[in-house]
Amino acid sequence: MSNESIYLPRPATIKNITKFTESESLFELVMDDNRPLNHQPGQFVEVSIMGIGEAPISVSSSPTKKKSFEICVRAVGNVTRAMHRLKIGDKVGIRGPFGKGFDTEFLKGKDILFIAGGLGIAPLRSLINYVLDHRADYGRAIILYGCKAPHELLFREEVISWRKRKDIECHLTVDKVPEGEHWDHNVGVVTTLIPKIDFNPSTTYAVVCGPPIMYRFVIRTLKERGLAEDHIILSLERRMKCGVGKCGHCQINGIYVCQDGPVFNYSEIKDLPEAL
Amino acid sequence: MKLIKKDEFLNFVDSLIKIDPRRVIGVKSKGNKFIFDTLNSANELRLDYDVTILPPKKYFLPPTETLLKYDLTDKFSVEAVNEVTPLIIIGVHPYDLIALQQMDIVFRDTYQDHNYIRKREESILIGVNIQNVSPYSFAGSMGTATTEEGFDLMLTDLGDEYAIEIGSEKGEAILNKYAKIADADGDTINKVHDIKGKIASKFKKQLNFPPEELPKLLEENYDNELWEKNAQKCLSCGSCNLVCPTCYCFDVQDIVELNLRRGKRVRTWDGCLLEDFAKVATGENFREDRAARYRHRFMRKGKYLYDRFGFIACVGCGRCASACLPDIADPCKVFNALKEG
Amino acid sequence: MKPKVAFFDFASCEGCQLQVLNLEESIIELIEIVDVVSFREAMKEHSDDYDIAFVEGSIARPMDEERLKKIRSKAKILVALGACACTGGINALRNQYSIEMVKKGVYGDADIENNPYFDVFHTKAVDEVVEVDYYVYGCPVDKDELTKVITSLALGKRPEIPNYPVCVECKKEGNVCVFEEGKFCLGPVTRAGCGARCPSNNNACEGCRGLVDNPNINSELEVLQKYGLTLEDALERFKMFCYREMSK
Amino acid sequence: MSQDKKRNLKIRLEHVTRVEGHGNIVMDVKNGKILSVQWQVSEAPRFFEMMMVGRYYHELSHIASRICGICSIAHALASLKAVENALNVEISNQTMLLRKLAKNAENIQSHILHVGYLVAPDLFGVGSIFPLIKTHKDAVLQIIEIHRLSNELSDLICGRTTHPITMVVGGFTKIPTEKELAKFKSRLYRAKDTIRNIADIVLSNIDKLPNFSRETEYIGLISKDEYALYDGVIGSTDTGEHKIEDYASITQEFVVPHSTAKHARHNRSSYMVGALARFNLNSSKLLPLGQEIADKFDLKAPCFNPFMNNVAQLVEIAHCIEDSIHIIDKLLDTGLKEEEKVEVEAKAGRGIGVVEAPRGLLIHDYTLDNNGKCVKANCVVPTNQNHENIQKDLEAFAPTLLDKSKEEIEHNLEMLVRAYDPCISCSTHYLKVRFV
Ligand SMILES: Cc1cc2nc3c(=O)[nH]c(=O)nc-3n(C[C@H](O)[C@H](O)[C@H](O)COP(=O)(O)OP(=O)(O)OC[C@H]3O[C@@H](n4cnc5c(N)ncnc54)[C@H](O)[C@@H]3O)c2cc1C
Ligand code: SF4
Ligand code: SF4
Ligand code: SF4
Repeated sequence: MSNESIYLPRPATIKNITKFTESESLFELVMDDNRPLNHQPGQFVEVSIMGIGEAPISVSSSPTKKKSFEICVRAVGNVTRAMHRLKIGDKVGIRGPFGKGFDTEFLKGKDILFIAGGLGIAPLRSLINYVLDHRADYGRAIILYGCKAPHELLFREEVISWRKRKDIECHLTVDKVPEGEHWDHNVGVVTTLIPKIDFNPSTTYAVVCGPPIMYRFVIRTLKERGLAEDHIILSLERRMKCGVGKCGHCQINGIYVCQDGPVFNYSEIKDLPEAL
Repeated sequence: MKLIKKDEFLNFVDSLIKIDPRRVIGVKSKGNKFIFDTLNSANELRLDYDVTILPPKKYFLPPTETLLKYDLTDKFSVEAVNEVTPLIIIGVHPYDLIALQQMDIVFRDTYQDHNYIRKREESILIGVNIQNVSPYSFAGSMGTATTEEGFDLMLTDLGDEYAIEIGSEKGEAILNKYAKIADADGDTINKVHDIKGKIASKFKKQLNFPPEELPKLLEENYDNELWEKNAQKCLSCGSCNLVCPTCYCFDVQDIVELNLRRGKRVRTWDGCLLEDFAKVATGENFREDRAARYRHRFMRKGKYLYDRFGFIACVGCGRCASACLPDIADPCKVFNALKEG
Repeated sequence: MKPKVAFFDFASCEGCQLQVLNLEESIIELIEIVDVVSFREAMKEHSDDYDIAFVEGSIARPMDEERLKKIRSKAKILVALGACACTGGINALRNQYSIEMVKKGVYGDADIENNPYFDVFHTKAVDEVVEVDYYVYGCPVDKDELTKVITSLALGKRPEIPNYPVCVECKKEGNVCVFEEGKFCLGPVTRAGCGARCPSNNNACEGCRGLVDNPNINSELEVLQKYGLTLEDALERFKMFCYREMSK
Repeated sequence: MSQDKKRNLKIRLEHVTRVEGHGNIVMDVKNGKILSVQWQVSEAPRFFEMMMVGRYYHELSHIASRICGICSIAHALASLKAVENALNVEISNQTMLLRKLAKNAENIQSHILHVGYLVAPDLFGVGSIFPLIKTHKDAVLQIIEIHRLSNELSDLICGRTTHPITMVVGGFTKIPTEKELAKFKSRLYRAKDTIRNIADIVLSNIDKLPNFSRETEYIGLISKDEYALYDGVIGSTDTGEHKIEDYASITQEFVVPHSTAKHARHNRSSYMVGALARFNLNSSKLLPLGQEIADKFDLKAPCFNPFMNNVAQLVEIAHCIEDSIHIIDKLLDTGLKEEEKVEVEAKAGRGIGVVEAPRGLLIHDYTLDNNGKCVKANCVVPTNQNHENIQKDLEAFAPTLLDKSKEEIEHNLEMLVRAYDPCISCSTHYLKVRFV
């Protein structure tokens, strides 16, 4: 192995910025050395803004898109806020990709039920687009996507295009519709969509990502619908300072989110009291 | 095995200080305690110490260490930093040598952390067998009171002279270069063997069961009420983490000079007992309860790292026990209490 | 654009502002990255147009309260500078007595009733009067931390101020714990950021940076007693700099 | 502007800048006559007496230092001396020397801050030191060099530049190493030239300081052995030598309604303390470098021009630099050693501690109970003693300015106040008050 520091980020340039909401934008990045990221859907990169810090962010684009990759960032803290002040042409540092993503080989031939809450759509979109780019390899693709209010919907245009496609099903919901906003779809938390769809538990794998509180309810509802525990795949968030299994922050009991995850099979972690 | 007269040993150390390009570190006294510190003269060495305030990990994973430096006037100009000062560290006890071997495994696992590894590779460790036992230590029952590896040289006090075990070529080389030594005969070898055999029994504090049982014991006691009970007194001060030779968690921060032109990314020691350790930007704290954090440390020591790497990550040095003001951090006491049920 | 910065002082020893001047040569860099538009201790010019206001000192009178509110209304970011501003600091020590007692004790029977200069109330920290965005703790503030806060704000970043106790930094320094030397340290519940200056100088931490967000006071009191203080004396220790937090 | 007999003028200088604390200058002129001119202190009173009462003797110096961030070492020292006086604690020669070193460091720090950062802008006709960084970078860097040196020396001896940590009743919790001290010696040597340069810069602009004199009384510590800063008896240019215990009869304090700070008088209606007072009382004991600087400015005792206080500060910086070198020599000669902790026994008693703070005579007077807790505290701080002298100077100075523009009058009045280097935080610490 080379003597290169595992903490040294490589430069990447912002090619495009799509603003979704006040606090969420999609950044399209190209590595300055033009090497493709070679990530798996579900993996993350450590994004550096020098002088500010570093944050783990899921890659939101499919690896089938080779020349560039995308990350969807919500401004909540130092790095993520600073990210939103950057302009096209600015540079960030990238380390990674890190972690264990979705097993695209294993999922081949399976029906996939994507369940995303809020920003959870970001890592799932990578897999969704991967599946769409290899559509023939996979069974049904059902997307359930919920957010707090209509104006918080991310990837709006892409979601609309998903809804128009015949080869996937896409259902949307919002927690509530504030006055003055318009909404044609379901109202209620994302779990309320599950009973409305029809799937075969033996061939279906649910892929879930959302805020911490969402998991417990979604899992319970899925189990009620007869889905086996090992048919549920989750992506988890924890605090991270290194991304490479050293700093200790992302530990869930004995496992490291940055090494063993962020994607887990529910059956692997269900007995870990700190997981959900 | 070699032999060196004590006054020759002092000459040896003084030559290292004066001639060898590496910096010479040794155990010195500080108040009534001991520390690893730069030696100015061999006379400062206190090889009869019981335990040091901080373990030698501070030289390989420094309390604050620069990982990167960068220039903000450029669009992207970042450079990796690895400040390596080659060291000769004299007087490391076996439990600390074993702890360093554990750290080696962690920092070499999957991703090679060269900031740690290079510092380790560039240094020489001269161990010493324990002469005085710290009242807090229970290394005897952790199997860490003596060691056959992990050192470049290993000293045993024989009265007028030290026996020296050679652990590496590097160790042998400095010995040949700077020391007046003799070969040890069979008698001496037996004597050293004897001395080492007796060290473990000098520890008053003992774990009441073999440490191999720890992973299972901890697993079964995840919900033991002892965690909650002890944690009520926990100050969340992290002292137990920071003084531990096998704790390595760190935080990373960017620090920018006042001119906003240059900056550096540094890592500093962190500890899983500190309140914000597992807190994320959205405000969620994944280990919010004192008891959860308190338990986590013991689980790490006796189970989590064992499951991952195959070693018990407590070497029984007792530093945490002596650093913990409410006196709840002592692994020996906690493990024995769990065992008793 | 360089942020415009102003410094203001209320009841205090001005030692925290002094730390700005104590930046020595770095002041030259400071004025390159920010526009200091008001700093009465050091400059004559004054402007009411500022982005960041550093406020030193605690608030003791209605007239000070008014001045502070005006500052708040003009500042985009308000930073409490030093113990007096952050927690009331040592000035809050007098809050253990009633206003009547303090006034009587100091002014006797003199007629000061209608003189606004003398119209004092219980010392308040800045955030008891207006909203505070960031705190720079310490009596006095630590220069390095002050630098960190200034650079962070200039970069548009939330300054990372520790929420862990002084013991953390004390351990990093490799100090002999002062409890072992018969001293009584508040380090285990006091917010770090000072580099454990007092213990590193063989003195007990007096809590000048205030308490961490979630201090285990009961355990600290037990520790102080275990090492030989009476409960009463242990509680007294906290009054020096943590009067407000302890009276909660 | 020619003198206008009909001139009406209202001056309201709120919060005089470049001084420590909040003070106002108020002047009313009607028909060319000064109706009133007043120095008001508007700083919030801080009631340190109430803070000290009930605290243990070993905490008092740490509370006392918080009276003032600029002269925290002086307050700590006066406090320690008072406690040691009350509890009959002897200090070692080493402790004494280290304390004197700390005292020197603070004197240098405070004076260079005043002359370099607060007064120099007046000499160059700007509002603060900041523009000077561009126009006179060399001079500024030399000022900073002295400032940094003194701060780092305080840091080394006291554990911190502001609010000392290591100085405790009977000794030090931590002492510097000989190596560290030796390093400072060479820096102090270099500083000798630096202070000469700074003095030359001030000298070439000395015409910016108004030429104004008013005879008054000067009070400060005096000693037969040395230029008294750390120890001595009280001296007056009017009445000679007085015992420390008699301080109350010398510093007769009183309260005025327009000020939250106390005023004081002794033999006349007012007196002055501080660098100029010390110079007037002690100039024969100056070390050569101090004398050299005084000669540069032709400063001779007695000097009655308050503006020359700034020059006296420069003289003291030079003196303290040289004295510090001597002290370090003495310490290195005998060798520094960790001393046994002095056993202190708590008991009832009263003690007085005096030192010369940068701004003048400072007295702490404590009464302790059986447990060593403070039952009564009184501090007489320098700026209080100067307030009345500032007032009297204003009254004498203002009439000489009436032919100037309003801005110039304001500027001159401010300069006068600033020359005293008033420390208002100190003066509104508010301890025991007697009304007269
Ligand atoms: C595997 C993984 C994938 C992720 N993917 C994405 C993604 O695709 N998109 C995305 O937007 N995010 C993602 N996140 C979350 C993202 O990493 C965090 O939001 C980010 O690290 C925040 O960094 P920051 O520097 O902006 O915040 P920081 O400023 O560093 O805040 C982080 C920490 O600072 C502290 N803190 C923050 N605010 C405060 C405060 N007000 N007071 C006190 N302390 C505070 C908290 O302790 C918190 O842990 C992912 C996280 C993980 C682990
Ligand atoms: S040292 Fe003791 S009190 Fe401090 S965090 Fe560890 S267990 Fe808690
Ligand atoms: S847990 Fe405690 S006893 Fe065990 S190695 Fe760490 S510090 Fe030593
Ligand atoms: S000296 Fe104080 S801060 Fe340091 S470890 Fe001991 S209790 Fe904590």
